[in-house]
Amino acid sequence: MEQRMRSYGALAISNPSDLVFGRAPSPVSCGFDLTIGAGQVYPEVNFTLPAITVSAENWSEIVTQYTEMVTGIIRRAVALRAPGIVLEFELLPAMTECPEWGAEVTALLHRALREAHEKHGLRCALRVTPTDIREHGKPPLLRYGQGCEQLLRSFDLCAQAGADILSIESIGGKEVHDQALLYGDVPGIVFALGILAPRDMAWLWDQITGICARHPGVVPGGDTACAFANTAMQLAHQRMLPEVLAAVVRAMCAVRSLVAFEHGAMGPSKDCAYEGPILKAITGCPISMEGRSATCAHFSPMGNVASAMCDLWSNESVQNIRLLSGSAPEAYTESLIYDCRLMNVAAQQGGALMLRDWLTASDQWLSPQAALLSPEATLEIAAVIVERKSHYERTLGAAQAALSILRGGLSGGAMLIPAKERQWMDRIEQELSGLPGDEKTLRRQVQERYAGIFDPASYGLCESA
Amino acid sequence: MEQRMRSYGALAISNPSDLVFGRAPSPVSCGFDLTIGAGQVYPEVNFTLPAITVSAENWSEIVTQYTEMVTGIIRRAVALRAPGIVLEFELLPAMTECPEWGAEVTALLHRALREAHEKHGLRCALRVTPTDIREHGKPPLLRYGQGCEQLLRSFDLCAQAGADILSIESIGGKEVHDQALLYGDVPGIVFALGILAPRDMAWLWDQITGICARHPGVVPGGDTACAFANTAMQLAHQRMLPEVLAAVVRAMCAVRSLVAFEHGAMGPSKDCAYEGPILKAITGCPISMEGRSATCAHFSPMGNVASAMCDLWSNESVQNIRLLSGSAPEAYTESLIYDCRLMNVAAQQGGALMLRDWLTASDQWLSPQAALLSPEATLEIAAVIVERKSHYERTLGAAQAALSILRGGLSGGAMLIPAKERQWMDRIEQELSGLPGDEKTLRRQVQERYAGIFDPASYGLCESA
Amino acid sequence: MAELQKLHDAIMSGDTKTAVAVTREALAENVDPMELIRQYMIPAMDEVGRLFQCEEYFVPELLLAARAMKGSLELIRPLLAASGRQPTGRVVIGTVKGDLHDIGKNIVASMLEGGGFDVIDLGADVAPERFVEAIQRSNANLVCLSALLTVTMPSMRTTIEALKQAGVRERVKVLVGGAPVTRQFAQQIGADGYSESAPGAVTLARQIIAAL
Amino acid sequence: MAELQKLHDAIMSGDTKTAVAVTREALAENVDPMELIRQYMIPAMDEVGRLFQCEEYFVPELLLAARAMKGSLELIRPLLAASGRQPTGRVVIGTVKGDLHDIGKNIVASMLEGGGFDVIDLGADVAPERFVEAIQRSNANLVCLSALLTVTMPSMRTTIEALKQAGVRERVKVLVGGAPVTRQFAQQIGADGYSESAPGAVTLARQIIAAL
Ligand code: B12
Ligand code: B12
Ligand code: SF4
Ligand code: SF4
Ligand SMILES: [Zn+2]
Ligand SMILES: [Zn+2]
Ligand SMILES: [Zn+2]
Repeated sequence: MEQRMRSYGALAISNPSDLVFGRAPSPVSCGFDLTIGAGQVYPEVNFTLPAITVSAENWSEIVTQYTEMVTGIIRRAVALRAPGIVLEFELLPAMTECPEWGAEVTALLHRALREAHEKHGLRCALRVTPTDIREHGKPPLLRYGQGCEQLLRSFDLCAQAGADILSIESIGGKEVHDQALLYGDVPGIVFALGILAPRDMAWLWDQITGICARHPGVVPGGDTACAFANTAMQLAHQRMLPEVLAAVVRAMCAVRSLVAFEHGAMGPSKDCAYEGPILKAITGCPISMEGRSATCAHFSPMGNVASAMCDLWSNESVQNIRLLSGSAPEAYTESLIYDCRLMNVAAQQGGALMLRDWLTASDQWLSPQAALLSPEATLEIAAVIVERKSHYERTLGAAQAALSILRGGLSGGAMLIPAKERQWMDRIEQELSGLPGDEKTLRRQVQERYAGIFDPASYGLCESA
Repeated sequence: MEQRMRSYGALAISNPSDLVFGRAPSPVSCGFDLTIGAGQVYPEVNFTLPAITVSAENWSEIVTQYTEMVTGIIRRAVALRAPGIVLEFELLPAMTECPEWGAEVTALLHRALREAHEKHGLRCALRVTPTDIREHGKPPLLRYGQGCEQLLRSFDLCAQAGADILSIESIGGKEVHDQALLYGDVPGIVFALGILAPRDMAWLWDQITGICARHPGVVPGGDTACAFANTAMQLAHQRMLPEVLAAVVRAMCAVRSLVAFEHGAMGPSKDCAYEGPILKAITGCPISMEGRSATCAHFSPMGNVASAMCDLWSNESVQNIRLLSGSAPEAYTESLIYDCRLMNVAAQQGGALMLRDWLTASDQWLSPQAALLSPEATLEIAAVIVERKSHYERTLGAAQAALSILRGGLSGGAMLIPAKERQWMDRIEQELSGLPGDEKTLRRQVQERYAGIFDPASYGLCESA
Repeated sequence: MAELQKLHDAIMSGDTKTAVAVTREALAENVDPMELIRQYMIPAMDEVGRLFQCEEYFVPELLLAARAMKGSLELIRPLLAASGRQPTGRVVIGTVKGDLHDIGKNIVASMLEGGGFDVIDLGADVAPERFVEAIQRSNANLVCLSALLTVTMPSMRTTIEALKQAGVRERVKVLVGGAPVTRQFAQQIGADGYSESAPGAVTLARQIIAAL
Repeated sequence: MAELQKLHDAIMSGDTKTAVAVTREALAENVDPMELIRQYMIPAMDEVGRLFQCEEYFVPELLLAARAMKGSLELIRPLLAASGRQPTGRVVIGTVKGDLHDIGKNIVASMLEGGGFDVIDLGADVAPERFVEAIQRSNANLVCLSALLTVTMPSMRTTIEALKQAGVRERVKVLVGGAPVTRQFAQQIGADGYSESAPGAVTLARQIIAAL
């Protein structure tokens, strides 16, 4: 598997005017006649169950629910003449623990898409995302144990059952990150994101690309820093953490999400990875993003700018409940399609960059998290990452680049943030500059504080520590 | 009251490049420091109860529900720094039948807005829309009887309780139109829309502007052809009626919705009046529209183009249910705010017309209903209306203009519609051209067919018939 | 002799006049009314339903056909009643209390009529008692409830409870529908069936009657 | 003499070391432990809670303060227990079965601890039996259930039923929370309270304990 290892020492996209929605240097073809990143933005619809237990007794009801959802989504795509669509099936934990269940739903969705393609010519593909259930233990065991086995088996069975793209929201390093984040412990955060997470990602993505290699046509999509940066984003959203901390965490996370690509991922990256544009700039692979039409799943301070560079445009997740119009999955499919229509028409009429810039300007300085999502900020962070070698150095560099972008916004007067947030910026900056230059020293400094919380063997850290 | 009567013999906006979102020749100032149509598009959020009976026993729960909804909506507007917002409270039937209930909720919402304005400087206003409950009887009695009395009292009490804008979705002529529509009876449709409806509108809007005159600061907003054109739109959406018929009905409806302005309405017109752009071109008053972010309420073949000329941008209606992110009213508030951000940034950077044209192009030829919503089509229909004198002639003219626009789209090859729909175009065209030049003759021709279904006295038709 | 194929065609094209004329002629010639229904009228309406589902027909075509069918049936029914034969089923339909939306309900009613059901339409804003009364008076075996407002959905439950209290719940099957109604809601309130469309309502009604 | 105001300030600034040191000194000087709690510690945490709600403090400040409070309390508790005096309330908390989301639950737990409650945190993915056991063993009077997945919300109902079956439902009040949970859902499953935020959870817990 080692031959798949890629290393990114330069940007795939270095000119800001090439970093735009709908176009990626390395498009991905998959599913039924769909090519992602070759000029059009397509909707990616993700949908989930309402309040119902996933169990054997309920299984027929669950199958009915998924059938209803996919029927509604396809009906809308056909009615609105969508030029293409991706469906994402995010397994629920019980469906990964029992991989047959996940595979059964995958097969059902695959059949529905095939039929839509045959009957209506709808170009489409199915992304399948098993749950990273390795976190069950305390500390979580990542490379062995039951959770790990079930997870890998789930990938395998879903690939066989008709998945076109495999993804995951992996959690290596999260056990440490959760606690570090809540206590605002910057060295702990860097340890989790710059040392632990990349080690797990490397191992895990070798497994996933290996599975894809055994199932021709199945694309290893990408990962997301959901467990890290989206947790921080949610906490900032609830005013539990400073927005500036969430923003800096996001930038750092790009390094660990990039590891998927180093180990064979080809995109589209996961929708909830707001670090996606950085990945696109570095790898040239297409990305999925979510924002103003993911209000079903979470609120966001960057609803518009999130779409500025996307290749798929997602709703993140919506429950199968009834709205006045029809089912919520169908409703959010419609919203995504209209967003894509606008982007595609603008692109077709030569206005992609203009629309991208409006989307950016409309959010950019209203929140620190949005400020990091502009094409310029993206390239700045991406450039720092490719300049550096180790994951640890890259993580530090990304954090510093993020802070300097925020400083720029503040000093130019474009961005207004409360005094409390500014204090945190100072604090983060100070702590970062106090970190050692080499990773071993940091490990020694924090290891004790997090002893027992993580399993060194799960990160290949036993021998070398 | 007669002195309020205005007649529109020319267009307020005749240059297509003046017909754009955010700007209207006659802006409306109302509520807490809000001016509509003076350069910015604001969200208009409409929200309603989930499955719960409106009754005295449930009243405290209902008050809690409205409190929750307005709290969530304002929280989102403040968090996203919306430059302004309009709330629409559409009374449910039982709240109009018992006008005190409607007034109580109105007062509650008014207080919440006042607080938001005081505490956060949020510019805002409250639109209140009592239910047109005059339709209870068979045939419905429009100018007298209990329903009518309750309705007028509801307007009065809501104005007193803090409404800033009064609107209604009036139903005069609907009893005939419903049946005519379902049987595809074109003369019956013209009778309902061109003769009955304008007569009721004239009477009703004299009442409403009279009530506003007694409550200084309360603006008579506008009406909507919901009961006519939206019914047709829904039926076309379900493939029960041809889209071309729904499109032609929409154009005709502009004439009857214009009557509100002839009798004192000042805008913003109602969100669900997709005939709004025509009203804006003729009167110069600001309009509210709904589309791609009203997927909570209905699906639509014109989600983008609907926003091209709006001054308020609405979600039509959303139930208070829980999504993964939070409450659905809060979620849709966010979507609207992002839509408005984009439009306002584009306008600010001089790109309003370019964005308007992309929004238009992205839908225009994908459906007959969308085709009538382009700025050019709007002006074409509006021009025919102001050229003619009687409501009857105007209604016929609007229908013919609509058909000629559709023909243009077809012959240029821009629009593809199925053979079945084309047959219906021919049929509608034929029937229209067979209609008599004067309204009396038509009345004689169809009156028997609809005898007993409508009450002539309710239309002032007894003496003259 | 009456050209019976014409009856089929007249119904399909919504030509009430011809449909009634052919029926009258056939009955005068003592054609078995059941044969008229089974071989010409029902197949015509089924074909209409099929065209509607394939989106070849719109509602106007459908309603005109249903009207033609109804015209013929009005001549036939007294004969069937006299011979003790039942129509397919007898349906009481209405929009529930507090709700005035009736277009969907009207379409369902017309399609049921077109499908050979005997339909008693109570209109809109129908109180539970009125449903009970209608069932008692008519010996209906099917009740169809429609609601378009979320705030009137609870009236469906109240209506079903009223049927229980009046002791007629066992005599009828209850179907519910309307835009905000869901399969899950139908189950929760103890309805016997739900459909999201008018053709679906007819199919369901047929299945239920067949299983009686 | 111990400078007690320092205890208040140390808690507010999350300085566990100082907080513990001052407490130890005070206890050595025989200051009434209840006075320490009532006059310095609880007011400090209340102030922290207030700053948090005014968005002056973020979670890190809050958790550090709670940790300092906990450090002091650990010295005091044995004395209180010995004198027979009870802490404000004893809470069993956990994320329900099938659900691994624990951040929200952790914050609620920390804030309850900061609010002077004795908190037994069972972690995430907690089966109903484990809640029952913990209540039986600890004599808790409050149970807090958290769920973040729609598909694990039904586990809240199951857990409450398990409490009933085990005969401990009457001994405790049950609070529920987590992003997908609503006030209505809490009512439906027979919980005693719901709050959408951690500070709200503390307020609610206090009200409930006060009313016991
Ligand atoms: C047309 C319409 C009106 C017309 C009604 C015309 C009429 N005679 O029915 C008018 C303008 C009068 C009106 C008034 C109001 N309306 Co209205 N209306 C609509 C609209 C746009 C379309 C409804 C319709 O006719 N659809 C077409 C038919 C064919 O579809 P259908 O009814 O769903 O029926 C189909 C199926 O459901 C099924 N079916 C129906 N019944 C049954 C029964 C059985 C047994 C079965 C098996 C199947 C079945 O088969 C049918 C055919 O396929 C809807 C929007 C929507 N999304 O539905 C709003 C809507 C229902 N109205 C709404 C509102 C709020 C109102 C008012 C309160 C507005 C106001 N403030 O004045 C009033 C209330 C009137 C009242 N007292 O009930 C809201 C309801 C919100 C809520 N809280 O529930 C809606 C959802 C609009 C929205 N998105 O906000 N309305
Ligand atoms: C962070 C996160 C994760 C992290 C979890 C980290 C952790 N240790 O908890 C990771 C990445 C591991 C994760 C995994 C998954 N997640 Co997740 N996750 C989230 C996310 C983004 C934030 C949750 C969070 O921590 N919020 C911050 C805390 C502070 O808020 P909170 O939990 O709501 O708590 C507050 C209040 O609710 C209240 N409260 C909480 N508990 C209690 C209890 C009581 C008694 C009271 C009174 C109050 C109260 O107080 C708290 C503080 O104010 C949410 C999105 C969202 N909208 O919530 C999704 C979300 C919950 N996850 C989701 C999903 C689908 C998953 C996965 C299945 C994804 C997958 N396919 O792999 C897995 C399942 C894991 C499992 N077995 O449970 C979906 C759930 C969809 C559904 N069907 O229900 C969500 C909603 C995201 C989405 N929009 O799609 N997730
Ligand atoms: S960001 Fe959203 S999609 Fe991604 S793991 Fe978190 S909850 Fe799931
Ligand atoms: S269009 Fe919508 S808002 Fe208007 S009356 Fe109809 S249902 Fe109500
Ligand atoms: Zn996701
Ligand atoms: Zn509306
Ligand atoms: Zn409205």
